[in-house]
Amino acid sequence: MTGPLLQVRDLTLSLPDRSRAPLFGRPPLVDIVNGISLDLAVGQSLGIVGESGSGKTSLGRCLVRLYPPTSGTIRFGGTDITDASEAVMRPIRKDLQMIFQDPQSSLNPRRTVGQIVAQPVLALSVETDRRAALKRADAALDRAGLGHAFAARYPHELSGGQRQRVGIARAIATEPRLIVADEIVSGLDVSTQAQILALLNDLKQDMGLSLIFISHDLSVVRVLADQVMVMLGGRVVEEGAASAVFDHPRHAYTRELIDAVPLPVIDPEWLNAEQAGGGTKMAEIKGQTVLVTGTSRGIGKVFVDQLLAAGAAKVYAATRSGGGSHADNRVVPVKLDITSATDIAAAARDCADVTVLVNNAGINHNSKLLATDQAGAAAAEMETNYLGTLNMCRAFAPVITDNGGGAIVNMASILARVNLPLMGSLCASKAAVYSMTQGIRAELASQGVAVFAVLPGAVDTDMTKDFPPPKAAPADIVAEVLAGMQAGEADIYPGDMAKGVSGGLAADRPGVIAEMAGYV
Amino acid sequence: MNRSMLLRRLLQAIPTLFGVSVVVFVLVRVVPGNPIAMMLPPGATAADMERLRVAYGLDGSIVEQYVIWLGQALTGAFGTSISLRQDVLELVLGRLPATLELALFATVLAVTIGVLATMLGSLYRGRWPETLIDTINGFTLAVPDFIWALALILLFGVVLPILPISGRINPRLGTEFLTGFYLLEALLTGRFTVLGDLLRHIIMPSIALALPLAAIITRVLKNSLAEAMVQDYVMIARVKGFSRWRIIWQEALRNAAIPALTLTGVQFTFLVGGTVLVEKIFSYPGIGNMAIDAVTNRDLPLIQGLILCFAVIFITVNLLVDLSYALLNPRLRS
Amino acid sequence: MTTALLNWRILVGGGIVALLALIALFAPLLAPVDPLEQDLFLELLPPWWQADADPTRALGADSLGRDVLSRLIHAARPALIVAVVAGTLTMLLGTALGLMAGYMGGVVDTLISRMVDIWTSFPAVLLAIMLVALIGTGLHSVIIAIVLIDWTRFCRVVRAETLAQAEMEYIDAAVTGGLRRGAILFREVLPNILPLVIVLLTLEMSIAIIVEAVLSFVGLSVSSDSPTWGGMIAEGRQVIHQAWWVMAFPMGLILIAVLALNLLGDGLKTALDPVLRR
Amino acid sequence: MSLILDIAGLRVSLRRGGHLVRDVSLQVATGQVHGLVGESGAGKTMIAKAVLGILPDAVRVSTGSIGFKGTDLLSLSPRRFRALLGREIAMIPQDPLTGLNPSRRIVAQMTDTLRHHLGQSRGEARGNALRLLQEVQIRDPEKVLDRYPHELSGGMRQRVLIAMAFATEPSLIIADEPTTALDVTVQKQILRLIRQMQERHGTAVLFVTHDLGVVAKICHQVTVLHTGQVVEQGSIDHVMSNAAAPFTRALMAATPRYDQPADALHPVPEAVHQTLRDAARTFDGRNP
Repeated sequence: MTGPLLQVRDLTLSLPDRSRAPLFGRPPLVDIVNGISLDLAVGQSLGIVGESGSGKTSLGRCLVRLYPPTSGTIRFGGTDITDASEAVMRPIRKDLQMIFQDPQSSLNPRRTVGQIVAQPVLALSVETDRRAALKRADAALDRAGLGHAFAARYPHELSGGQRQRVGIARAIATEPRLIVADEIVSGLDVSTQAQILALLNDLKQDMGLSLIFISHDLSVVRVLADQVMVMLGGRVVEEGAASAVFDHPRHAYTRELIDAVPLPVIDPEWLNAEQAGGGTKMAEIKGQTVLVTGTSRGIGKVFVDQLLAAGAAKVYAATRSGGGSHADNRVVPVKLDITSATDIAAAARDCADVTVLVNNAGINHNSKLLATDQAGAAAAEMETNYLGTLNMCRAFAPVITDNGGGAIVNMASILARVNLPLMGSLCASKAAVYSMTQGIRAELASQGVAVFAVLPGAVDTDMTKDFPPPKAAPADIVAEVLAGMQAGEADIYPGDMAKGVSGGLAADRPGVIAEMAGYV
Repeated sequence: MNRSMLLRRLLQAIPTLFGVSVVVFVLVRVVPGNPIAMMLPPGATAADMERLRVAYGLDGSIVEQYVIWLGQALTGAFGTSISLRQDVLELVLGRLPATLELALFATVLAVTIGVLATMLGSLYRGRWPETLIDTINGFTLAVPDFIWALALILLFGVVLPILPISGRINPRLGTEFLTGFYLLEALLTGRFTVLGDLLRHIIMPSIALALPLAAIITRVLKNSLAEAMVQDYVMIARVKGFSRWRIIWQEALRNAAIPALTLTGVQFTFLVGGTVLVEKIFSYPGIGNMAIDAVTNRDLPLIQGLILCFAVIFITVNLLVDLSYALLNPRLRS
Repeated sequence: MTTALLNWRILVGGGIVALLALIALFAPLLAPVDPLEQDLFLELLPPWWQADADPTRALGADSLGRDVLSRLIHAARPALIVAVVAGTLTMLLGTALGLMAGYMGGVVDTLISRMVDIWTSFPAVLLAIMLVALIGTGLHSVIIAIVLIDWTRFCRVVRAETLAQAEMEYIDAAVTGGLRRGAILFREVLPNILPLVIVLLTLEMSIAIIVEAVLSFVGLSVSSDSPTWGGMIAEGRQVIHQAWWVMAFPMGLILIAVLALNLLGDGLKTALDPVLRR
Repeated sequence: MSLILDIAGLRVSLRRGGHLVRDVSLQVATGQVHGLVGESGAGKTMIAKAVLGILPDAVRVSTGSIGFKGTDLLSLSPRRFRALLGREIAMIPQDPLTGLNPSRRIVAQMTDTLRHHLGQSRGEARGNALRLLQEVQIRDPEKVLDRYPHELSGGMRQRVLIAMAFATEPSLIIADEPTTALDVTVQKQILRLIRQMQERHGTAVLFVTHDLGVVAKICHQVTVLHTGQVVEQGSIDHVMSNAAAPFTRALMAATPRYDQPADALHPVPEAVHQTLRDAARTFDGRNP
């Protein structure tokens, strides 16, 4: 036979949510597992990690057909077992076994260990003779490191680790090709856990077993898995070779998970370190409802187009004057002057489905700080750039939280980090935006709202026509922002200039400033 | 768990009521004998009978008959009692207050005894008073109200004759009552001699009914209290430096009361069922006593009226228990 | 310590039950006189320890002058027959329905659960009296009435326990181990429920004894001349002020039988639990 | 830095014979987090319960002393001991789901120590509870106060429990596996919060856990236990970098790490366990 031992395509499991059952009719369905695909070759082992509620256990149970999948396909050894009846499944089960989570409840208290291990051997007709089956059970018990002397005992006479060995013996007794092991070491002490992991590793090698190892504990998964799949909310967020995923995680959530594991190493920074991106993760733009301010021109306009291209469900395109139209009917024009409290309140009310807020609107007046303040330029910059953005965040943070979380993107500028002559008050307002963004990130960290600060260098728009080159194209800047959001970069420095400055900030501050000043 | 769940529970009572009515209908119809015959006075002619058959739709199919019967039952038209020659509904409603009074009195007694025994047992946990309470409780749990009633009569009616062994009130007092709730009325109108006599009559039957229920309350409440006492939040309360009494009262009892209440509700229906026999034994003029007489006299109209009455009480009590469960449990309230 | 305790309960409870069974079995041999023999000269004769007692009538005589002891012994027969037969049949019916409801779920469960709801909406005693009144008196009727009414007790408990067992992972292990549904129900679930059912059976037997007594008390059990404990109580109730013993002895016997069965049940509960057993 | 908790020669025994904790001594000073590490049955929870005076009925302290700010807790009358509990000594439990009473509002559970021990009025105590909830970074604390526990997430409940423990500004907090039941990402937040609160209030913490990783991140001092005996004691640096006891070293080698491949994992050799079990037996032989 060629091809993978187990092939899963678009597997979805939906279960009725009884807590939200209406008075009449059926309760609504919730997707517990959503569009999972995987291939597992002979002898390979796959680790599935995720936190509680990620759907990893349900997925495992679907794979051994304890739960019937709602849609998708499962092929095992070339046979489609998605909708196979128990009669069809029975000969397959000999090759497809499971080790269960709770060694207490997975062993029938009224049967001896020998009977428990011999049960699948008999029922799956590996042996038809009772005596032969019990003999095979003894061998499996020996192999599981328990010794066949335990065959006559009852489960309640065993310790937790011993019970889990019985579970392993039962699973290997039919000499299967694939074992699904669900959280099998979570309740055990470290020294017992290490023994069980070592045992599984040996069995894997000796028997040429394929293994699907489900756990919430990344370190445990690392011990056994060649391949790793990280799950969140029923979906896969990242998958790949174990070494690649653990050493170079690509997805922000994976990084967050890894960073949260306390290694037995002293690291005084660990506790205080921002959580990977401090809650800044934005799985995807697809399906989000986004409000972008300042969309009449420049970066704002580009944001709208790229968000649509990235699959946003709806984009509120806010302009100071309102109106405007767009070819795409997902775009909803909004009148919103961010210096107007009534406008903001109205927007928060009308756009109650927003999950992502992009605070792009801003102004700049080039003026010397100590010279006469032309038409209150300093105050106006502060009012729009800082207070406007802050008030938008205030108004929309509860909206986004109520919608189950999302993101806020505040457009600051690299000027927040480096001051330029002639632009002192603009720099001050951008620095205020940047500091404020750091502040609300901490406040929103636990509420599923990712907060990003964007610090671009000079962008080639009509607002910066006075700036000397090099200026980055708006489309590149926005593309980098969207990529940065999905990669979980809390502070996004789009464009070479910004990166250069941020990279230089740490190293050679005076040099950078000199270089920057050269631009002006 | 939410309001719609409660509403669903309310709606569930409808099919149950429907099922109850079907069972009663079938019971009455399968009786050997003619249902028309029991509606007519003795000496009616065959023609009278045929007229009634048509009038009551008894010549139609069984489903038609059921629909007609249900319509009558819903309007309270259960016909005339054969043995007592009075309207069934009037008879039942006339006797119902006596039974309700007895059942409620017994329930209050049972809850009081049960809670007291529980508190006492929990206070002296692991010492001899707890063992004593457990032993007595084990005994009480096994003995049915029927035996208690007879034992009480033997004890306080014969060996130590201090209480009347039958009836609800001494007829020689000659008091008139406006309602059927004698006890309540006597209390409200301040007729204390009458009240005393009523209490002397009600005490034995209500104790007989209360003891098995009290035993069950004690066991469930004590178990759930013991369960609550090992929860983390109780440990925290101990670590907060509170006294044992305060912990039992403030932390544990309320959570322990929830399972106890559910069970008390179910058992209360048993208590109501128990009135049938206890009323008979004490010749107490309630619907239970009446029901046994109706059965012995094969008074079918009266039987169906009484049985439906009991069923309605049972279903109502179960609903009330579910509602009060929701009141006690914040998970259901929000 | 636990072992000693459980032995004590099973020994005492079981011993008394066995003794009662023997008495019932050998009633004609044990009874000193014919239980139906009336002797008006002995009317309301007091038991042996009182003055003017008759040594041949150890427990006195009733209002018709029949020997109380002999009647008690003979009355053990209907009581124990009802206990064993009605108890067992109730157990079989209720357990089967409870297993079906709990394990099959869906429509079957809804149907059976609703039936239990309807059944428990009637006062059991009244229903029993009515049933017997409708189908006629006699031991058969008593047994039928008990089975038809009390199956819900087993059904409810077995259903709940089946549901609890179905949650256990060993059921999933049996599925992945290739066991068929029927095999899982009978080979995995049932053995775990059985101890509970056996304990309930002892309880049901004591209830059956009480129901039989209640029915004969109301005059609806076996024909009125053959002795029953309930019938004797009813007769005693009539002469309670003159001869309390006529009622007290059958009451005491019922009490002893009921307590013994409960004690046996308690003992079995611990003895049959593999975790508590050790 | 003054000594808050001074446990000396503590021996906890079953009433029917046999020891669970075998002559353990340890000290916790102001502002220090002292980790008590071991596997199940090592006696760590028994030590915590002995300090809190909530040992199970079948278990008692047979010898030794538990010094708290200079007084031996074991010598106090129950009444005086209760006056200390909840005011000077508090605890954070393992399971946030059962640590809060399901039928009482958060405000009632948070204010009862303030009112009972500090005699605060209802309004005053509510104000303090509100401030505490803000301190543990609960959003919308005003609303949360009037909620029931089941309306909060697991992480929020653990925050409430932490706020509750710090309410009366105790000198000592016993944390019994406070993050074991939580997801890793929540665990990190909670650990950080405990550390922040503990530093801000200068509280001494006895931190019971089975997880060496958690110990490495939050503790200043560590005591490693096995069969009720101290196998290693010292500063976190010492224990993590050059542990002397074979058991500590074996435990480190047996802890899986995502940053190391599978072959770096070595189960604890049975001989290591056996040596310590033998030592326990010898101890029992000398002290029946």
